[in-house]
Amino acid sequence: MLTILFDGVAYGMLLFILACGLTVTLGLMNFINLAHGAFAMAGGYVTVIMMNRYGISFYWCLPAAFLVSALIGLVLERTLYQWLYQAPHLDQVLFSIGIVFMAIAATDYFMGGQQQLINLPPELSGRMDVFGVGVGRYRLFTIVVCALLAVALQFILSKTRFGSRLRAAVDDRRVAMGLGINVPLVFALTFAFGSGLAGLGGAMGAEILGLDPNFPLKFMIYFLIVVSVGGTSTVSGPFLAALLLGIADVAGKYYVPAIGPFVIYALMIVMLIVRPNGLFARGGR
Amino acid sequence: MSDIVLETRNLKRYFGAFLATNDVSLKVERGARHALIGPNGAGKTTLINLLTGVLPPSEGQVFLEGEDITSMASFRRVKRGLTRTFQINQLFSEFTPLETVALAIAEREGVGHNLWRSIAGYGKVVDEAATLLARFGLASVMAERTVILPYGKQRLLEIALAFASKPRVLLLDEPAAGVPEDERHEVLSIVSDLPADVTVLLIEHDMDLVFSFANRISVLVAGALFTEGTVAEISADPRVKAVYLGENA
Amino acid sequence: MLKRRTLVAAAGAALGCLAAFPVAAQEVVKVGLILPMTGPFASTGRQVSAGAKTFIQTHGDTVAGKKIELIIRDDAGVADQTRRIAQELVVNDGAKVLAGFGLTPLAMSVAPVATQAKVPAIVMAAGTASITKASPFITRTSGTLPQYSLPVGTWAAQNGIKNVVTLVSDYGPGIDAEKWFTKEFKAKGGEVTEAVRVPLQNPDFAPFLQRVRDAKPDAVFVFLPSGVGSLFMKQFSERGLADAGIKLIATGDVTDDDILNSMGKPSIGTITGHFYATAHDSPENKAYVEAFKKANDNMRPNFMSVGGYDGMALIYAALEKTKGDASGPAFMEAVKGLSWTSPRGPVSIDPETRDIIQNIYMREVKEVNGELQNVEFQTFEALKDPEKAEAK
Amino acid sequence: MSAVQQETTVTANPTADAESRATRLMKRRSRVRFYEIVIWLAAIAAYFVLPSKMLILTEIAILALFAVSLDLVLGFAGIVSLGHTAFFGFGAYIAGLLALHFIAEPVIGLIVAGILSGVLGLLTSFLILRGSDLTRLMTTLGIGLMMAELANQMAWLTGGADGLSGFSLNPVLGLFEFDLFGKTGYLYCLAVLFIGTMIMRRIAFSPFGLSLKAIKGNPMRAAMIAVPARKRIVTAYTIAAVFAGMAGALLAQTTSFVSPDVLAFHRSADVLLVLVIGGTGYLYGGIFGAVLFTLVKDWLSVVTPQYWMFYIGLILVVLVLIGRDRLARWIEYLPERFSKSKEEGR
Repeated sequence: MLTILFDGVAYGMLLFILACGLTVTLGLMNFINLAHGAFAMAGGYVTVIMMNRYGISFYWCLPAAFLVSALIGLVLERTLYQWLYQAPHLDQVLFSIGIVFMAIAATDYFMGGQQQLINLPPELSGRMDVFGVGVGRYRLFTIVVCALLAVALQFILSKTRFGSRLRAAVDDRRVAMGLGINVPLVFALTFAFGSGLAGLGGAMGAEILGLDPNFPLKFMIYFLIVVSVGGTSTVSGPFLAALLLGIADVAGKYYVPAIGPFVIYALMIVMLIVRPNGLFARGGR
Repeated sequence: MSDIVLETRNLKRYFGAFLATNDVSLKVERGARHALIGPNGAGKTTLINLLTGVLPPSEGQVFLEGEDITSMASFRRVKRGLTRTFQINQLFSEFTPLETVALAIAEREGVGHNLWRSIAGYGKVVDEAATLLARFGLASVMAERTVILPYGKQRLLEIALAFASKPRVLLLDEPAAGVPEDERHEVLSIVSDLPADVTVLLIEHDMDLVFSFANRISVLVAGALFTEGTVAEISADPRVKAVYLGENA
Repeated sequence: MLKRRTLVAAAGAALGCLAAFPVAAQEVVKVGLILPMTGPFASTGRQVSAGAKTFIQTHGDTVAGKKIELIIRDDAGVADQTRRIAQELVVNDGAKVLAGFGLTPLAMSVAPVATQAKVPAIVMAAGTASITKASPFITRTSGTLPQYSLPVGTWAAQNGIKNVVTLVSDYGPGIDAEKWFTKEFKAKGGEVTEAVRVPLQNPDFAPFLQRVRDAKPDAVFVFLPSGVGSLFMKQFSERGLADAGIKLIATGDVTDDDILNSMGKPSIGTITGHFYATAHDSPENKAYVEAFKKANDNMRPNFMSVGGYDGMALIYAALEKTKGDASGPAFMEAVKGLSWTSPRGPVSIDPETRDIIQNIYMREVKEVNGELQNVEFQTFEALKDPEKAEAK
Repeated sequence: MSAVQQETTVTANPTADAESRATRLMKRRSRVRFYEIVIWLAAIAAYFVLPSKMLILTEIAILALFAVSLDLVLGFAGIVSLGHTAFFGFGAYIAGLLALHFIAEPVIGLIVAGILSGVLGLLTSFLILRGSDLTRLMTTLGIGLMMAELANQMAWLTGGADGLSGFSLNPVLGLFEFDLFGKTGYLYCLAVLFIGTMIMRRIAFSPFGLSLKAIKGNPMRAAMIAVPARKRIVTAYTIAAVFAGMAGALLAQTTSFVSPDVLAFHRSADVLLVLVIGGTGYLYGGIFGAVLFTLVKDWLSVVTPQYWMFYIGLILVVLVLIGRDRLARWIEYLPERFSKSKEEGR
């Protein structure tokens, strides 16, 4: 049963990388960005194009996916998103649904509608036994990379100057400006960083979750669950929520396949009733 | 012996580590013209928010005519006659004054939940609203959108709204704040000719307004009750002046 | 309160322009082809419409003195769109025959229209058996799940496979495949130790494959819609089920010719049962594949395209039989008992059930001069749809 | 003399004159607007002028009823919902199952579907009382997805992914047979839309409707004039669920088929887009929005069958960037100035 737990952890880690970008945009910038999946998809397609068309090795694709998605994020943030920071949540939702629709149609137009497949480098595919437990090499790779990212993200947010300036900027925009923090720049970089993370998540997820133009809509619910259950004020919240969700989803499907999907939705609704602002939200009764 | 209509016992409220309301036990008698004064940031508005259920207290209790209303929802407190005005106008920008007051009266009369007859069909409610608005000099603007009314008129509407709920206990949070000079004593005259049995707790900075209106004064400093007494006692008390000038707060 | 005045004007004008569409009807038989050209099933729409067009290119667009006009409309895989387009094609455009229907709910939603308007509806893709029962005016040129799941059961029992775990997508066609494979396999002495069902919207096969691996069967029988099949294939090999000695047998949807090449090495050796493979060697198929590739920049025709191709063949054959009379009842009467040689092999329409009778081939994925192909190695002659045969 | 005295002397006997004027003002607020008459006449004219377009008109009428029901919750009470299609789909399945197993009389099916959807709305309403807009978005989205999953799992009842079919409807009220051209279907849906909108219109101008707008406008002030916010939101959400269920039932009855797609997420997104186009808070936004949305979508799907979704997304982005309220405010000044001059004129 350890393999199930292992798969659950790998899946949870992947969900975290995909969703943590949303935590950054949603929690720290108070912007409901349902289009987060579109940036993840962008990262995935960058990897597919680089690997299949130009034969670049998978390892180079990951940073490339991060940079390209971050760039797209930056461009969109500067042109469109920045006018909507003060907009009501409904407008933000509609705006991001619009972006998702456009992303899906554009990807369908350029890349075609079918499922994209990438062939992993040999050392990442196949399985091996670690202390007698069948472990997928790729899933192990996912866990390692995601863990590193989680630690890095936590470190950046809490220890570095950029992290503190970011949290200040979100806590109170006006006060932060008063302290001389260039808030628009901080927001732009944060949004780009969040989208980059999503792109990286998309690149790594292509292997396990599959990649087609409908990716953003199909996985939107998973991102939102992680963020709503994990809360948006910390990084550790979504990390634990993603793990919880990953294991619950995999175990649910293994042990009780018939009601598998219900497990996640029920978990989310119960969580939202009990703790409207997230399971691990800091303070605030 | 006039009975106590509004009472708090060891009311406390924390904002994180900051103690905004510090163990306040206040007693307000029926029909009183009780003023609550204190320097800026003394916690006056927080206290009002606790009394009217806008904020839940961290500790302590609130009693209205002997009934414990500590955790009662605001709208139920209004039904029991405890209502307030806001320091910063809280109005419906898209409504007209007529609609706003008519709705307040409809709720008071218990027809607010009726979803069939149009509100225009309640002649009695609409007429009462019009009369009340006329009394506040708002008849000419009663069909305008509240958001485009001048601040002074909005302030009058704020008070008219409190009147519309026919309160037995009215909490006035700096009613004259921001009202232009010529309309200031207009607000005073309306407040002063409130019926005798209505208890009024007035929060105000304007000392001559307080001294000409109140018959009992409580002084709040740093969230705690500093002192209480009649107008004469408080106006003569050196410590109150000092507190205001900030010598030995 | 958004632009109330302009909204009224815009709505009025828009309603007005609707009236402008002309309605033309003369000596032409219009065939309405309704397919999911967009959305998750766009590949089905593309293949079926290409197959139908290839037939018209190779057989001309007139038959029994009538000119065939093909109207292709997109329903994006949404049932009430399919229904509305079908009704509009019949009512406004005077379509005499409806065809296409990429999914079962799309076909089911048109059944009432076919019955009420007495317009034949030819199912070219959807696979659930019960569709032809929904209306006397429905016939089918693709195939039914039970029809090509049953022979896989027979083959498995005959080739020393003792116990099997079934793994299917949790929706109509999946349940059909599971039921008929299990029934046949048990009838032939085999044993199905477990029936795993995978949610339709399923991002990850890990838990299910793990369940299969733990059950340690001789083989796993799989049914998944074509797009998802490729993802399953990769994870099947990555999880090491192949080298744990578990054979992969499935219906042809999983090794769909449209994406077989992109599946790569993991798919080699997979045994599937289906009614058509691009590599099927018959003169008709060679001509068909060549014409199809020329017209569709070398795209490989799959079983969906042959459904479209044969759908047109059925229309032409029926019109010849009725000397051009395309009225519903006459057309359906002509369709019953029709038989012709399709690129897939000899086919005929069962007079009672109006469903297709065809050969089902067992095939194995092999590498044939640089390309992955489903190479046929065994044929089950002229199989009827078992579900309706049993229900009779 | 202060302004107050001066004011009272001018209107010598304030009670008599002010009252009649006040009641007149209140009545003026809920009078029938010009655009209302136009849209209903256009809808009836369409029956005669556009015989070949019955089906798309029926689709517009159904989408309009669905949008107006959401407007009651979104435009009036300010509750954001991404799962309103849960009631639409539920109503569709109830109507389908009723016709299949019990009675195929459309009107009874419609009413029962409405009531049961209302019950579902009541049961789930306590979920939307807590938390912020985001939590409401997430909870309603969750409910919608749960219902979709339920429909797929209970294949024995709902036909699962293949949909529910095999039922046909008796003539409406025993008189009007559902014809192939969709004529009866359109009139039936139009009648239900008209009745539904009139009912919701009355509710909108009732004290209850006003209190909903108060809750949306300023929740704290609403509480301070004794508006029981939670109770009112629950009632509004239930009423909206009734009409959304009826819209779903109409779709099931006019197409005599219920596909799992009735619970799909895109319907909830589409209806939000309809309200963005038509504007919220005056009910007719749902109708105008439905007309324009359906026609634009239909026109686009003919022009670019592959990629109409791109343009829908573009419209959505542009509309939000322009700012729905800026557009609305521009419109309001126009009639305001127009009506003010009329009033002074009297």
